[in-house]
Amino acid sequence: MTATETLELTKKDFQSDQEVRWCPGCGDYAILSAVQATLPELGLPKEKFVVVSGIGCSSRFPYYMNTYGFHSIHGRAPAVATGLKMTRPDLQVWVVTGDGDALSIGGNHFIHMLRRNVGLKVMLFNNRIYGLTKGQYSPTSEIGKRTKSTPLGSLDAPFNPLSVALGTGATFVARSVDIFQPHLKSVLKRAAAHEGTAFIEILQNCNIFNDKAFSGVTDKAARSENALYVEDGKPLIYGKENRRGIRRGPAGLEVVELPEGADESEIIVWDEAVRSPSAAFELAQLQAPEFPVPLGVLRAVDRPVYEQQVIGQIREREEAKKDASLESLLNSGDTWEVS
Amino acid sequence: MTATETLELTKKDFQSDQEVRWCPGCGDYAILSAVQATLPELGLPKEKFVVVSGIGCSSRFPYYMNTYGFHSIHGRAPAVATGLKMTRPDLQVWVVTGDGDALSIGGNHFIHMLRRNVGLKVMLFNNRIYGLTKGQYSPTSEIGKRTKSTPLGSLDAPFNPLSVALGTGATFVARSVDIFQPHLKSVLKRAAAHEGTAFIEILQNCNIFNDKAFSGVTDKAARSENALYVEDGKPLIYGKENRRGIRRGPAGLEVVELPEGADESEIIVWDEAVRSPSAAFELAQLQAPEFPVPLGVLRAVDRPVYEQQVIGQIREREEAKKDASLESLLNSGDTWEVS
Amino acid sequence: MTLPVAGQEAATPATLEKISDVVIRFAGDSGDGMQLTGSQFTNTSALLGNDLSTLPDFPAEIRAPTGTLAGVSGFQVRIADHDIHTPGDVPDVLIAMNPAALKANIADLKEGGVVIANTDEFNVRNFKKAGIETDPLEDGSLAGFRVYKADFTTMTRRTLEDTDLDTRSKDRCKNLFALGMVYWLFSRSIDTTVEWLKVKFKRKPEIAAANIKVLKAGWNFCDITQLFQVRYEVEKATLEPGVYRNIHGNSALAIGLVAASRRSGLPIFLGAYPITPASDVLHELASYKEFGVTTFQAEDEIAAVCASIGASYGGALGVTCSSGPGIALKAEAMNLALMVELPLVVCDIQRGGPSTGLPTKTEQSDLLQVMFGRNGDSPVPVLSASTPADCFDVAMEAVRIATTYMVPVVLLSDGYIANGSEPWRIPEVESLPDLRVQFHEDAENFQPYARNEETLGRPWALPGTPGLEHRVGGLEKEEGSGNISYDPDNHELMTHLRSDKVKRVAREIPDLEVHGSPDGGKLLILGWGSTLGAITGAVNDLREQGHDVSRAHMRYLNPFPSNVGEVLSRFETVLMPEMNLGQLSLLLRAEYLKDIKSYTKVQGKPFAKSELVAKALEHLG
Amino acid sequence: MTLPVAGQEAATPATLEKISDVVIRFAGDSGDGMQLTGSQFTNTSALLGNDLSTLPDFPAEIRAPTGTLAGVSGFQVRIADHDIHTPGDVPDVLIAMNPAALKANIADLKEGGVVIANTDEFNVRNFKKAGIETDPLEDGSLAGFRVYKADFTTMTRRTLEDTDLDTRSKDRCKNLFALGMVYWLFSRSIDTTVEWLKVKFKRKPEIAAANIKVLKAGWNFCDITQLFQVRYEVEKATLEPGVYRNIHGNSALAIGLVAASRRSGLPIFLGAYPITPASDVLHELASYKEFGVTTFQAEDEIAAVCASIGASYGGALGVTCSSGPGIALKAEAMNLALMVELPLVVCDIQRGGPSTGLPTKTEQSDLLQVMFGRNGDSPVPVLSASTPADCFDVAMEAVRIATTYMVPVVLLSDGYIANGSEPWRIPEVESLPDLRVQFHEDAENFQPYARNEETLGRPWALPGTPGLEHRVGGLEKEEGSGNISYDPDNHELMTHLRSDKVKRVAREIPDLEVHGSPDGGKLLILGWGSTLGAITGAVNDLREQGHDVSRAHMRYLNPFPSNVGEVLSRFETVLMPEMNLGQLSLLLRAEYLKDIKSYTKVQGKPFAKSELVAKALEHLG
Ligand SMILES: Cc1ncc(C[n+]2csc(CCOP(=O)(O)OP(=O)(O)O)c2C)c(N)n1
Ligand SMILES: Cc1ncc(C[n+]2csc(CCOP(=O)(O)OP(=O)(O)O)c2C)c(N)n1
Ligand code: SF4
Ligand code: SF4
Ligand SMILES: [Mg+2]
Ligand SMILES: [Mg+2]
Repeated sequence: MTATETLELTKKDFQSDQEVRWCPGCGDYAILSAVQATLPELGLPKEKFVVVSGIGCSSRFPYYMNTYGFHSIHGRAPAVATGLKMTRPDLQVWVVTGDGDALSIGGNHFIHMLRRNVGLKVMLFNNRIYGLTKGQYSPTSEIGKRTKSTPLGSLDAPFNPLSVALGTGATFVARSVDIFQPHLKSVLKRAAAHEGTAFIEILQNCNIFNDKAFSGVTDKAARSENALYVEDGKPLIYGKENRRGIRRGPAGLEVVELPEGADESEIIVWDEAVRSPSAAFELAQLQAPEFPVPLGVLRAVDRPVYEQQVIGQIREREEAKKDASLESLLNSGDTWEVS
Repeated sequence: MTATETLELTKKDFQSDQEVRWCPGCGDYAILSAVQATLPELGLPKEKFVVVSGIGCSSRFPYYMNTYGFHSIHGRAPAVATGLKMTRPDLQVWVVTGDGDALSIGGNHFIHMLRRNVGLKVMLFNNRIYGLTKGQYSPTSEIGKRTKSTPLGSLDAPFNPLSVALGTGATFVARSVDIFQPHLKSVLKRAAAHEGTAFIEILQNCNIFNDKAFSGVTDKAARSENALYVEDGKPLIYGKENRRGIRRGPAGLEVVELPEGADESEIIVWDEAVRSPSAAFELAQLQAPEFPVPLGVLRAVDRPVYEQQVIGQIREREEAKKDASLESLLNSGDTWEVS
Repeated sequence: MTLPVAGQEAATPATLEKISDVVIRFAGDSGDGMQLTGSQFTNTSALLGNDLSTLPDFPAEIRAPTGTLAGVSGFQVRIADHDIHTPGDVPDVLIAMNPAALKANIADLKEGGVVIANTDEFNVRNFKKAGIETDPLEDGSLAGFRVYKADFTTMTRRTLEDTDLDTRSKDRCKNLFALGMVYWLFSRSIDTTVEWLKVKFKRKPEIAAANIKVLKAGWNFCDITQLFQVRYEVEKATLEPGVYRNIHGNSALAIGLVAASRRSGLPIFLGAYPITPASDVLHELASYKEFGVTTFQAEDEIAAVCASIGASYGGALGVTCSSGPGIALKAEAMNLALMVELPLVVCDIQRGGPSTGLPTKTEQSDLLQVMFGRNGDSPVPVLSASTPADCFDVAMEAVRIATTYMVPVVLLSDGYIANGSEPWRIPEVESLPDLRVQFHEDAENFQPYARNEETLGRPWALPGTPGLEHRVGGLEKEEGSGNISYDPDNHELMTHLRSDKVKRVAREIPDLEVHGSPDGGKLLILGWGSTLGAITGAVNDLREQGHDVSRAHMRYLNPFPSNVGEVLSRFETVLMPEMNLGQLSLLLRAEYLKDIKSYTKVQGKPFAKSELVAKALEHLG
Repeated sequence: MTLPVAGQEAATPATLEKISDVVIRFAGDSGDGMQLTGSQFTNTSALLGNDLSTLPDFPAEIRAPTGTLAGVSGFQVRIADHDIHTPGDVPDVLIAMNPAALKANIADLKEGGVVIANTDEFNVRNFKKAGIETDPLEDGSLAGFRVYKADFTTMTRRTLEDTDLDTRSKDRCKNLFALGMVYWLFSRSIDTTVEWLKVKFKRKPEIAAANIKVLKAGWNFCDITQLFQVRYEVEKATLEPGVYRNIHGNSALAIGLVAASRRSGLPIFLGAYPITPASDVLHELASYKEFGVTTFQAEDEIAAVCASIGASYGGALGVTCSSGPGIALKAEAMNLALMVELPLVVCDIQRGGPSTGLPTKTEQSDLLQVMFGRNGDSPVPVLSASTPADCFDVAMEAVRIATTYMVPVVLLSDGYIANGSEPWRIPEVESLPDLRVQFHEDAENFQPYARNEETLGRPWALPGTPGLEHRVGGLEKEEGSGNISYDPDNHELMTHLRSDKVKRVAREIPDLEVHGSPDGGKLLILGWGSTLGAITGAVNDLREQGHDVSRAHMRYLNPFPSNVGEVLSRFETVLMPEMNLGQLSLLLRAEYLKDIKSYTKVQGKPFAKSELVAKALEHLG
């Protein structure tokens, strides 16, 4: 590949010939579009991309990408992708998963991928519902949700995907929204550049089974009121005309009103790269309506990348034992000759 | 049962007739002893206790308890126990698991049990190794660990069990040490009294495959130097002659030296019951040698208990539909008669 | 039925004609409400007393792009004035809501059959979506059929002209227009559907009103225009006297479990993880909390079955329900239940495999998985349901065996049974089997692995019972004490006991019944599960034609009824149709060394009666 | 061997006697180092050129309480001057380190056999732990045996009197004292063990020195005291010329995989989760990083197999390895590999089941699980290894089939093979099969599900190859394009293709070979897997006695070699011994309708030759 070649890639190059089969209005379309628009800009030839998914509406994603794709089984995409990336570090591997796929059946692979820091880009389409199986509550559904499987309301407290990720020691933790296209694209680019596991929770509307689940941040009005765009090195300021900020009070984070000309020195200036995950964890707890909804990259730190370490051990060993041959292996240990 | 009866229970009543088959010197003995000493004091008759375990050295535990016991399959104890507790809330169910059992193969059930807040008492025997399969590294083993499966040293960053638990929204999170008997017993008692999921990480020595893994806090000298006993309402003070404390600095928690007569007002006074898990999460990050090792109950908050809610819905519905009969169910919907 | 050929032009008043049997298929876009339309026609017919059988067919996507072939959703219903067993091989009538629906279904339609098409949708844009070059309504390709056209959409909009609904909402009513037409054609009243709409849209009366209006409009349209020259009537079937309802397989299964709970005194605990086509069992049971039912939507299938085992350990009736891929995940835990010898019912609603396969299609290909898909020698009883209503009985029987023998039992159903429906004669509660169980309570000489001499079951001793404290687990147990045992002879003994226990079930299950020539003959068609209807139809036809063909249907797949070997030996040829590559056939061949002829169909859809007739004739030579 | 009876008292110089075959069992506490002692004796004998076979046997607990029956660990080795096939039915010599070891093993000892006991441990405390009332060395219960006593512990301590070691460390050397004695008794030099100790304790020279000292002391003790009147010698076996090494089954498997990697040019990726008795494959492969091997200790078995599939997708040789319970968990993902048609090797080192079962014992009871334990019709090739060294060849063959047919292949081994060892003639590298594979690279008309006409395999097209971008997954695929397809006929076609692909393997595998009377006869003993040794021994004995008995052993369990039906038809009776309830027997009966006589043993341990002889004689009438 040469730089010129890659420069010629366009969004169209990433669209496959398969008919897109999500419900009209589904948030998945917007995410697909953002990804198809972002990948051409990464300077990699098309054949170097692989999209690995589990099962769910969201997991149909690979079929629509004109890249290599693997639609695996429910919950197991992180494991499939881990094996692939460990042996093929040259590929850029994107994992697409849903809130059920990643956090219900796939919860274990999800947390282990994060602790290992495998070089994967992970998009969790969180619609707080099981879409493909037609609307049961998911591990991110709010308590009291009435669904087919919970006619009187669900009783399980939901996971906060960001908290779960931070609890495992994740090195890159971000959140964006299906229809916030420029924001989503910028987060995707950040993820692409991160070397370890880059985890993005994408709030996604399922207009059939859980419409407006995120209207508290996606509605026109709510958006300007409740979206807190977290940016490295910038203060945590949000709301209409940036009139609110987040500071640390004696009992934890607090919202402060910032009238024109107010003193902003108390407002937390975000540092995505602190070693301890505590600050990001604290920020991730914020929820509407009491608090704004943090969006953007909450945490991005460098930690040794799993497959690089694994391959490093192999290369080192190959180097140290250059004369290892199949013959020497077969003949290792105590041998004797019969003639 | 009458109070008198239960008062008569002794440690011996909880010892089964099965030969204890751990390696001589194993930390599991101390934990068994602490549990057998604690249960008689809980005011419950013996038949009300059930111990459910997975697979591992630690998971042999039920055989040695003269209570009901279920030695299930690897990683699944939380799921088995959840089904039991949901239908039999009258039982006090203890889950025994290992670092491999709970955090490797059983990771998913572990995190879901915690988010649901099922009324189970969970003891995770963390020896940072797979004991029963003779010494492979576990998800809590430190990086670089040389084991049979990692002859050149392990590469996976370990989980911090407390962080994982807090990331899921756990309501009771504690840590103790196999051989710190009075401390362990007091934590067990606290767990017994907690209504939701009570999670205790117990640092346990595997003298065969991972001896002295916790010597940084268990050795005589280290103990007085590095054990930070976290207690509700008390300041975070530790070390020889209580000469050190933990305060919040601009970049997170800090150790301060406290010479005789020093001002202790900056030292954090622990509150185990704050709604946000952030403070506990921050504390859980502390690790020797830079920091002390927090022991005790880091978090204990009330949240609706899963099985109570589940049963509540059923009872409510039974109440509301008192006249529900099998006959009415069979005949529900549109029916017609053929004569 | 054979609809008399009639010109579309003539406007003479329609004559009423009695027919005994008709197959109707509603086909349209996933968004067109075909399942609802079909169900309404079914219910109305059921209440009229017809015998009936239904076959829904929907795409795997929630909503594939409108107008495409992938998005076509169908619902076939057969109604008759006599006892029928299948939804029919070929439709007599096809309602096509758009060109894709026509294209996807026309090949199945009976020669000379009726097409009712919504002409509004037959335009170039939709032809393109459906991959059609020219208008099939005009290009002569439907020459062999009788085609009736109506502008459903236009008519619907016109009917609702003076309502406040937006166009989209109006257009959503157009299936009711079609339904109205079909009601008219088959001389049914619209009343049942009117009542149903009122209840369904209780909170949206304007929607209810609009739908009812359009339904009537469809009916009236036929009445006024005399589009059809003939109207048909299908009379009541002469069913056994009793009270009936129309029931789907998954509903019957759920209700059967509740009935078993009531008759046993054990509360149900269902641990499940959603999966097509099993999810409805979870949904339905979740709505029966008033019967003390606990449903637990677990984090995965493993947790689901493990929680059910935990519940059984505590004295509840542990049940888990899934489809093929989920059952695969439950294997290890099913073995735990087998080893700790606790009752458990595992329902497998089979779908097209392997792997994710064809999630919305039907198949019988999990039999060998449930028989053998566990490490070690690990036999479990396996039962299968053969019709939607049969699920009720099989569910109760599964519970009976599980609690009597202290063993996990597998119940096989499939997508065809699960989503299909048929009239069900509602049983009297008192006539249902008594499933009461006795928990062990006597502490004297208590042995957790002592055995009942008859059943070889061990005592069910619940935690909480004073004096019975004991331990169970997945390691080999010493017979009697239940302590861990590594003794070689004990392992052999226990292995045989676990196997014998399952074999004992054969002692008390009914013999395999032969229909046709019970004393034997030329050809036996042997089936299991949802092939029952097609086989029954085929054998009836063949016998009417004078052929020496019999049939038998197996409900018990492990163990086999005691007389099976003997039955097989009575027939020159045994033909076994299966929707798999010959799985039960393999088991029977191994057991009886009889050269069973396997006839396989792995297309994600049931056998047609005609296919079976043809194959049988081959063997009859 | 028959050791001549000799009084213990006499102190005349020992005579040297040649024997052709002896079975020795070392037994002691888990902490006594019996595995090490046995292995050393084995290695020394191997280097001397004996043929040999070993059978370790250890408790499931890491370290059960010392002195108890549960804690007894054993190692049996048979050495011979001729070709042998099993570690022997009954030991001739038993080394008992304590009363529990004696009690647990004495029943197996040959009548008149030799017991060498460590009298230091024969005290009241240990009798109690072992559940013994009186001293067996004194109470006459060993009357039928020749008992030699020595104070191993005292002697060891005395030997190490002037070293700085603490008592515990000294006592740890006492197994070397025993080993020294046995070396003396069988006229072997201690040199190999001395060298080995020096290497093993390179970093702890004082430990090495102590062990060597004690080893010599044991040898000298016999030499000086003339405890034994006779010394024995077992001469070299006349093996095929070549270079040999002693090899364990799991080692041979690991090395075979590395060889396959080298011969195919594909890097190995092993995804595994530890489990007895499969873990050693992971351990061993983890130490072969210089061969480009990647090992991944996953979070569970599901992740392990999924990661291996991911690696295969990327062009590596994906392998996963487990035992029964772990294999159960891999079922769903194995089906994914089958559906996406990627190579994968799944090794199942079988152990006693079901559920957790008997983790450290052997069994052949996963055959039906690996054949059928997946949803849908999902055939995969299944191979089995029959001896430790055979694992090497079978591993290469599994890789060949997986990459040629683009299919997951199951390789069955078992605990007996995995932990047992035998001399292995090391092959020349050039003689190993050429396994080179061709990745697809041509973008023109690329079809991911186009098929090779011979093998029906699809092209292996790696991500990263320009122009071959395509999607795979678990939903049914359209033949050729690989796009999702719900078409009924396509599903049937693909189902048959997946099945035919596996059947095609039969075209090129060797015929089943009959040893004995190839043209047929009275009795054929048909086996598979680790029963080979016992069957071979039994058939040899029977034929020597003049019986018309033949044997054949199946390596390919799916598909069967083409001539199997024909072979079966040539024998009046076919007897099939299996360490399960008759699993392969079931498959053969179903396929060939031959009344195979199943002979089952489910005791967690291999058949004894004598058992097979007895059973065969029953059938010979
Ligand atoms: C082993 C297994 N269990 C269950 C299913 C059924 N299933 C498919 S997708 C899904 C959940 C989908 O939810 P989510 O991951 O949130 O994705 P979404 O459809 O909402 O995008 C389930 C339960 C399956 N395919 N495989
Ligand atoms: C399905 C399955 N996979 C693997 C095993 C093997 N196994 C048993 S225990 C264990 C790990 C034990 O480690 P841990 O949970 O830390 O317990 P410990 O022995 O250290 O107390 C493993 C891998 C098993 N029994 N079942
Ligand atoms: S069901 Fe929901 S998530 Fe799935 S495609 Fe439709 S709108 Fe999207
Ligand atoms: S191996 Fe370790 S954890 Fe297991 S019993 Fe022995 S000392 Fe304890
Ligand atoms: Mg979702
Ligand atoms: Mg451990």
